[in-house]
Amino acid sequence: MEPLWQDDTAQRGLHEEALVVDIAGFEGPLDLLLHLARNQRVDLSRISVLALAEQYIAFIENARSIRIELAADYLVMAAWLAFLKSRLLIPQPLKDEGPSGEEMAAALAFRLKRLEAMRDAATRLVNRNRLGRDVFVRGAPEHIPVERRSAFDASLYDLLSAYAALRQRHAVTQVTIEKRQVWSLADAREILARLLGELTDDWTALDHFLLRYMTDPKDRATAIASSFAASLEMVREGQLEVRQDGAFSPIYLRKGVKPPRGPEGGRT
Amino acid sequence: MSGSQGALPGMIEEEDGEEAALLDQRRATEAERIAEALVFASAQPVTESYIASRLPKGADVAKIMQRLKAFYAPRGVNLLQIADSWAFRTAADLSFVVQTDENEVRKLSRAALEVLAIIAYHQPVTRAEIEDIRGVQTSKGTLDVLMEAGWVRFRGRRRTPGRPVTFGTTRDFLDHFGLEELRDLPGLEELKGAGLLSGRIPANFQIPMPRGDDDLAEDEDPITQLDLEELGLLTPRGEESE
Amino acid sequence: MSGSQGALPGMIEEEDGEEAALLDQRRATEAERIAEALVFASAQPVTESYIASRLPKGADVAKIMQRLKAFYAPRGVNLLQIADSWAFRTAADLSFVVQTDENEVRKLSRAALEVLAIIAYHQPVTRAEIEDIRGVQTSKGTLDVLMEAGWVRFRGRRRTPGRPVTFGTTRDFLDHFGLEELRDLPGLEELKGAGLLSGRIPANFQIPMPRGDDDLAEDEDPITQLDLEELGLLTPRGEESE
Repeated sequence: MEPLWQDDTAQRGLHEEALVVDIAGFEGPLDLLLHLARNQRVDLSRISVLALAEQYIAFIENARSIRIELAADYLVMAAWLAFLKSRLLIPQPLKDEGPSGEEMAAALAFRLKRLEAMRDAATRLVNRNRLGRDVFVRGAPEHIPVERRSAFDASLYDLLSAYAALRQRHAVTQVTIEKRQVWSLADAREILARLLGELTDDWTALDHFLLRYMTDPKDRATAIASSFAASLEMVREGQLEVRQDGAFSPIYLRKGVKPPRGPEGGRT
Repeated sequence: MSGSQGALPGMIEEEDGEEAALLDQRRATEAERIAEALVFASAQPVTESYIASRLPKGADVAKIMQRLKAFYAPRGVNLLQIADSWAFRTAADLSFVVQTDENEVRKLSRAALEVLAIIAYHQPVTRAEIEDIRGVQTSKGTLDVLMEAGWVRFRGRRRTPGRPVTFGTTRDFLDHFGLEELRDLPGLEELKGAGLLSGRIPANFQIPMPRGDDDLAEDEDPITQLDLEELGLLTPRGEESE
Repeated sequence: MSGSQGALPGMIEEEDGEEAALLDQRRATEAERIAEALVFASAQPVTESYIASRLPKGADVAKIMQRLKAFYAPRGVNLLQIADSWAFRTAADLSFVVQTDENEVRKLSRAALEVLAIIAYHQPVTRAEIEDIRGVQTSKGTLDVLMEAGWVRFRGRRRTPGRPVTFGTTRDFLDHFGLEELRDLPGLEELKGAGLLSGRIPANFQIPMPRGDDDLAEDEDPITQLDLEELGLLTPRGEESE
């Protein structure tokens, strides 16, 4: 068996005294979740999603507490899981308010199961008898059958890589170093757009989870401002709808009615 | 040999049945020899249509190839079908003798391997779908490596808004992993049956909530902080089932 | 290995005759399979001593090879002895099937690939525009090669001073590269996503969406017979430079 992944994170219990937080070995939040799920030592279809959410959030909070920089993906997932957790624990305040905690949990478990299935498939694939390792071609071929009408050989990949390399070479590379901001409008927009994928047609109060996990308390003001501005822009484009029942009450989001606009943009 | 328009109608009439059968036999053997030579001479798989184009008119290529396949099955060199093509390959059980130090197989990163599997099982698949399954952006170079290896290709575009490009695997992919066709992908049927190859959650896919709190009845209390700690600490019962 | 034929004399004594014969038979078949695979996979003829080194101790290589030789003699592929080595070769009487493809497939040069890609993405495009994008002069031979391959055609003439000829791709181009239509060519995001374009590109960098149709652009005139003749004169064939 060719090991796909050196599972060196196995002993890294979350309740140990000296907690080592290292997400370097993980391929994104789903991977981390899958790893945590495996530690539950049950079949994925019998997993405790709630416990899993707890573990993940604890993991992320630990990472944040020792000031490890986490990719936005991990934080978005933490926000979503915190939301899921609240859905699972607290009776829902509004009747018409979107997917139940159970539905959300099932969706997550499905994604985990699917990822695990693909990982298993990859293992089985890579351990098959492979050409050049277990099975061999004719060492001294006597001819190459010409099957194409064309007398020239080139693949689409050849063509595209030649083009891309050429254009790249000639592109005027002017590097602008952006001022590092904690929450630029673009950041906020990207994160919102990603969360949008998790949203349904129903109102969802996601914003305060987002803020809780995406920012330090001191950055909260800028985060609120940026994400609110970004959400307004997305509302204008029809990708998002927002609702607020009163001042300082939670902001609800849901998918807009219009599909995302094409890349033409209008401006030149 | 359909109808009376055989290559040499005059001759056939002159001969009795036995001789005709002998001639047929000789023709079949000759066709087999040609097909054998064509495929044997090439390191790459040879398409059945190309073989057909080199055989006498009316030869039943499919049948010839099946006969050859059976003939070589017990031998040290096997005739394999790969998609619409045929190739001779050493028998897999002899890998230990044939192996030399030069035989190096491309080592793929874990990410690349995962992406390859997703493309193989879900094709045609868009990049967004791959990322949805993995829950992470595909890093630069991952798809590049797979395309350069000749295992993955641009297939076309999805007929949905935005017309995203779709990816699929190649014949070289089948050849490399010893697959006759995509249907031979290990576990494909089970995965399909379990609904794990579709984007949507299958209807029968249900996750029992821990401690039945999915049906929080009116006479039940919500879970307390204590319960939570317990949940976090305790691994749910049940044995390893993988 | 010459002389004593009994592979393992000690064992044979212990077993009764029939079983021993069966075992012998199986051993012989296995040795044959190994020898076959070794010779097949090797780029050079394989020496008998090398084959012997890979066979179970005591196997009679000379006899095995002779048996294999006899086995392949009537087939489309023969096992030949060359000095003290062995190799597979197409049966001499079938060399015509293998050798008819003397027009070898040529690999397209880098320059030709670039020009072809530019024509595909930027069509209708003039030669001056191609050179502008590539930053170098395009040699006559490059376009000739692409025309010869049947992938590039004259589309029309640009309605600008000098009325330069515009180039476009052909149906054969789409067929060869497995594209349904020109719009299937990946765009900027997709090239980036596949790792073909790196992240370091200026904001105003664009990949054109190729015109999918045969219709002439607003500033294009159709090519006339006269134009073609003129062009034929203008393009001296030969002097393939790439």
